[in-house]
Amino acid sequence: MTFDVEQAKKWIITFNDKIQENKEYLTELDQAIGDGDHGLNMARGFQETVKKITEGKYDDLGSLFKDVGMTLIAKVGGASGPLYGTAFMKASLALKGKKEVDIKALVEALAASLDGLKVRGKAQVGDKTMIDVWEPVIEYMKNRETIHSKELTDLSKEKMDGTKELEAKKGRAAYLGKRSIGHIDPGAASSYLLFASLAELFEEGEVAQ
Amino acid sequence: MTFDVEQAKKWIITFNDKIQENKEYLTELDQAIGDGDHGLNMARGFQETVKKITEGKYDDLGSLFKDVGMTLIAKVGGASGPLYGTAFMKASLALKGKKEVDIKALVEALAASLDGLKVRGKAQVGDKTMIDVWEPVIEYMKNRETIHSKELTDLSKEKMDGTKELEAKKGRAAYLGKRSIGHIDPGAASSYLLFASLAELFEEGEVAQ
Amino acid sequence: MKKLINDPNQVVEDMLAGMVAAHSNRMKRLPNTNVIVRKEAPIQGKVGLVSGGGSGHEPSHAGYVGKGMLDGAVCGEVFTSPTPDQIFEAIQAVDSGNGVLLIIKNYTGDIMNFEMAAEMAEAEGINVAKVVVNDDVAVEDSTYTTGRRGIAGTVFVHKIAGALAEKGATLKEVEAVAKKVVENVRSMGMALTPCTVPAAGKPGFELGENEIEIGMGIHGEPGIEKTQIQPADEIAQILLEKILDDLKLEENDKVAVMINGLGATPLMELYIMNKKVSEVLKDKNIYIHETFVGEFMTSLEMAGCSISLLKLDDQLIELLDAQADTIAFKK
Amino acid sequence: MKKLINDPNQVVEDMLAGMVAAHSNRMKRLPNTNVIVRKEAPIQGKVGLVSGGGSGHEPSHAGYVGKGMLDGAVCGEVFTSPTPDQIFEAIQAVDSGNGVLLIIKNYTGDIMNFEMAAEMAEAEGINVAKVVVNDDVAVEDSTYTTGRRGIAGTVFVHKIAGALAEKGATLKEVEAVAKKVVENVRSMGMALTPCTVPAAGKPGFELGENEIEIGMGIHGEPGIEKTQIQPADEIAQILLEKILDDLKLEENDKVAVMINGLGATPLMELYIMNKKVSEVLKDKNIYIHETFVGEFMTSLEMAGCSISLLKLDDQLIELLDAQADTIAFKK
Ligand SMILES: Nc1ncnc2c1ncn2[C@@H]1O[C@H](COP(=O)(O)OP(=O)(O)O)[C@@H](O)[C@H]1O
Ligand SMILES: Nc1ncnc2c1ncn2[C@@H]1O[C@H](COP(=O)(O)OP(=O)(O)O)[C@@H](O)[C@H]1O
Ligand SMILES: [Mg+2]
Ligand SMILES: [Mg+2]
Ligand SMILES: [Mg+2]
Ligand SMILES: [Mg+2]
Repeated sequence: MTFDVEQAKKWIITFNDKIQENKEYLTELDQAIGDGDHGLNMARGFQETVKKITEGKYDDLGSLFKDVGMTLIAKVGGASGPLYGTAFMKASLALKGKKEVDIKALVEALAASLDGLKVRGKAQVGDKTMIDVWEPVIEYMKNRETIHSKELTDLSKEKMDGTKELEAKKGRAAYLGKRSIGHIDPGAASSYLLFASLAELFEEGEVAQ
Repeated sequence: MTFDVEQAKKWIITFNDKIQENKEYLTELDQAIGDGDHGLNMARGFQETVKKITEGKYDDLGSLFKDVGMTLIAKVGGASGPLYGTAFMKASLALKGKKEVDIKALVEALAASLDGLKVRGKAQVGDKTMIDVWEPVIEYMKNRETIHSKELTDLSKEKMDGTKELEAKKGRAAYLGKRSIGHIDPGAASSYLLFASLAELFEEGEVAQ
Repeated sequence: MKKLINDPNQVVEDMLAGMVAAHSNRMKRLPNTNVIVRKEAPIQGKVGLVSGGGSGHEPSHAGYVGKGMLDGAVCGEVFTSPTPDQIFEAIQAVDSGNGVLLIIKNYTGDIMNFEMAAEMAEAEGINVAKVVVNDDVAVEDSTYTTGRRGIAGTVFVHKIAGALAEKGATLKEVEAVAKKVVENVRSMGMALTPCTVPAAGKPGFELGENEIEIGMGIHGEPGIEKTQIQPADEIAQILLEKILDDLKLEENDKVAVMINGLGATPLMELYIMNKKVSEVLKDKNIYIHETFVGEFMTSLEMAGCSISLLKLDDQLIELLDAQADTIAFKK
Repeated sequence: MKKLINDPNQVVEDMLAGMVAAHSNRMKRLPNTNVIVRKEAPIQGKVGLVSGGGSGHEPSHAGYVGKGMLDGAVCGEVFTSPTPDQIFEAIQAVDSGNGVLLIIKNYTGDIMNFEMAAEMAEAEGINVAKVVVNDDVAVEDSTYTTGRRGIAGTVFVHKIAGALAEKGATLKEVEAVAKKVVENVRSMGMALTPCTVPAAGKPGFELGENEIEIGMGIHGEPGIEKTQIQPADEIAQILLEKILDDLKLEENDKVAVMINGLGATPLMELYIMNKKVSEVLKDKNIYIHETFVGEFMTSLEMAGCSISLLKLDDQLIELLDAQADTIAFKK
């Protein structure tokens, strides 16, 4: 399987659908340990993003992801705007000029996204942020010969759920200290939806690198 | 029966007891068509008044009622402060130098109070104020050979209840126009308590003028 | 009732203590009273201005004590007119021999208590004039009843009469301009939630989940009607129409606008109200000289707002623009 | 949710329209942005000051745009940091070639968005400096975590850095004095009730009938603990002790005090809080140079307050006392 502009659009559109569906849920998660806007931020940003990319014509993945990243940076705000925005900008650089790529190249681009996230947010695994989903998921994809759609979804979900036990060290939830324990991190939850949307692309169940 | 300083004190003390008991009720009446402070105002003012007059020594009714009036004017505020204050100041003038008086003289003093009330507040019978209790009650007392304790109480209560049907023309309730109909006037309710307390003095049931 | 207070019966006392502690460079409290006066009162050669009323409307009125506005403010119990002796103390403290103007909001209690104080002052040979503010168009104006209430428009009276007094005008002149403001100012308010007088311990009235009260008084006196919540634009229009009906403005008239928060309304919402107000006035070719948005005359923690319009002429403009230096109003 | 709004998703838009309509003599809105700048921006020869953050904290920050304080304020969605492109617009609009200081409250989102904007500005050759305000002592200060939040103390940074910039100081000097304020200001807040982000439609958290939250953040972030409501004096003491522990004041030190209302708290209650605050400081022989009581940094219609103390030296006193002419802060 290869990954092309149409599939990339589908990924973003599927993700946006899931975000809109889970807008209230994400906001509730953020009300518990943050300021209650994560669902609103993501819904606003990805709505705009989908509008932008369905109107646009793209010859390569780089320019598509650039529009995604720029729209997120300009429309979301908060912590998630720069973070998701940076992730897509980094992927865009890695995929510049590419009409379609194999999964290996896509994973490399997402690894660049992760690096961008970590530089921007200065968070590590264990800090109870979206990194707790991103890093193990990228690791999984990097090291597999084949990617199981279900494995990818399950792993992201497991890692999202895993943030529940953690004490937040970064982001707004960090102000709660130990009181952040027992709640799922909202950014981890939206990141789970991002990878679950990607997994849906891999319809056949397994994808060879 | 004659009316002396001790009886006058007893009247005020009984009235204060009733006011404290009915503080919430009076406040509720005022919440419905006013600003919800009539019980608080009366309770504050008469508490102070009782404190003042139980500490003081009085040779005549005039100086007792002067202290009552002055304390009310200085401690109550709102509409009821100047009104009740004026009432007792007027009675004090009428009873100046009097150690004890007969009921006829007391009623004359209270008639002077009523006149004072009407000058101060410019209200008439039918305006849905305390005047709707005061005027008929003073009329009743003036014209009777004997005052029945129960008749006095019943009449004041009836007149108080009668304010329910009226549309307010004076005081804060007047802002409601027709919406004031259906509620008892708080000042009429406190005035009922005033005359009911007076009636309790007339223990024997009937008082010859 | 959840409030930042110590004792429901001590709120005025504690508030005044905290206020004087905060602003002792500007104001002082007359000993054993609830009267706040300018630190340098009485000011020689100047007519004194005294206002007051029940507490719970802060920054009214002590917040307007200072250069170019009031000389003294008398603070009653919460929502209860102050007593004559207190008002009399204020009059004595601010009179420099040039007389004192009393600015009274049109409530039976206020009128009676201020009148009694004026009688006391006159007996002492102090020249006193009175102006009664009745800007609330929610209430029918009728000579048979109490007439209209005084609400947020009162602040314009403080400002303009205060500015003229500061210039050394006579009591008659200051009284005249105060009356001119009263004739030219109209207001109307609405409430989203009730408020709780601390000593009463429970809300003064009730509003349903989606209910608002149009024409609400500043002490929780009921208004014209309860309705369902509506968009801010429509609420602004309802209030404004009543005001405009009464004020009879013509094209090219100049006004000052006040969007006043009642206590719990975020500034954000007041600005949203002003958006519509400014649009409507622009549409009617009425020129807005200045807009004041904030909390000027509150009702404890009531949510809601009032709109006031003051029709201006050259004299009023000059005095509105003049310097003022008080805690709650600076120019 | 009962609010004076039109559309929950348009509140920032409507607010800014109403604000600019009210204050067009002082401020302008950059076309197609949520950026408010001084009417005469950029001011020649002056370092520009830009602050911003989520909306819902009014009068922060647009209320402080004006002479002696900010040159520009960037207004994000409610409780959401503004985006880099908007901040970049503000920077460009206020830079007169002397550089721009960004005043940022310490939240991950704010930091990242302002940093990205600074990178964009530097790429355009604009000199940018940043100061991060982290005055909230409710949160442990730790290098392993995000550190402390920025709350009401930020207003002192605007005031003092703004005063120095107005005098023509360099970017380095303005940055240095802003950092000095940050080092010397501490705050802590508490909430009686939650607030509702319009687009969320329901309160951000819950508090029981008699419950309060100590150490509350200004976006409804939970604080240190929930407790039963207590007398104002005790609440004041709890907040003050945490602040004093951290600020390490000594006898005869001079401070400025801010008693800040979070939105729905009557001024009366803020003054009641100040009574205790002023008593405690007097007892410790700490000299209060000035006290500010009012709404400076709010959280929509949250009830509650914060206390801020700024330790002063001669330079800070001079700059705090300097002229300021903004909607929400005048000197
Ligand atoms: N420093 C960081 N590094 C990585 N992710 C972070 C960081 N800070 C916050 N996040 C993520 O952002 C999410 C919150 O996003 P959002 O609510 O939209 O922004 P805000 O916190 O500004 O309101 C958190 O749940 C967390 O996953
Ligand atoms: N003009 C008036 N004449 C006679 N009684 C009046 C007048 N105005 C008000 N009252 C009486 O005062 C009562 C209200 O008193 P109170 O609530 O203590 O004062 P306020 O209305 O100032 O809050 C009314 O119920 C009415 O009986
Ligand atoms: Mg959030
Ligand atoms: Mg009353
Ligand atoms: Mg009253
Ligand atoms: Mg946020």
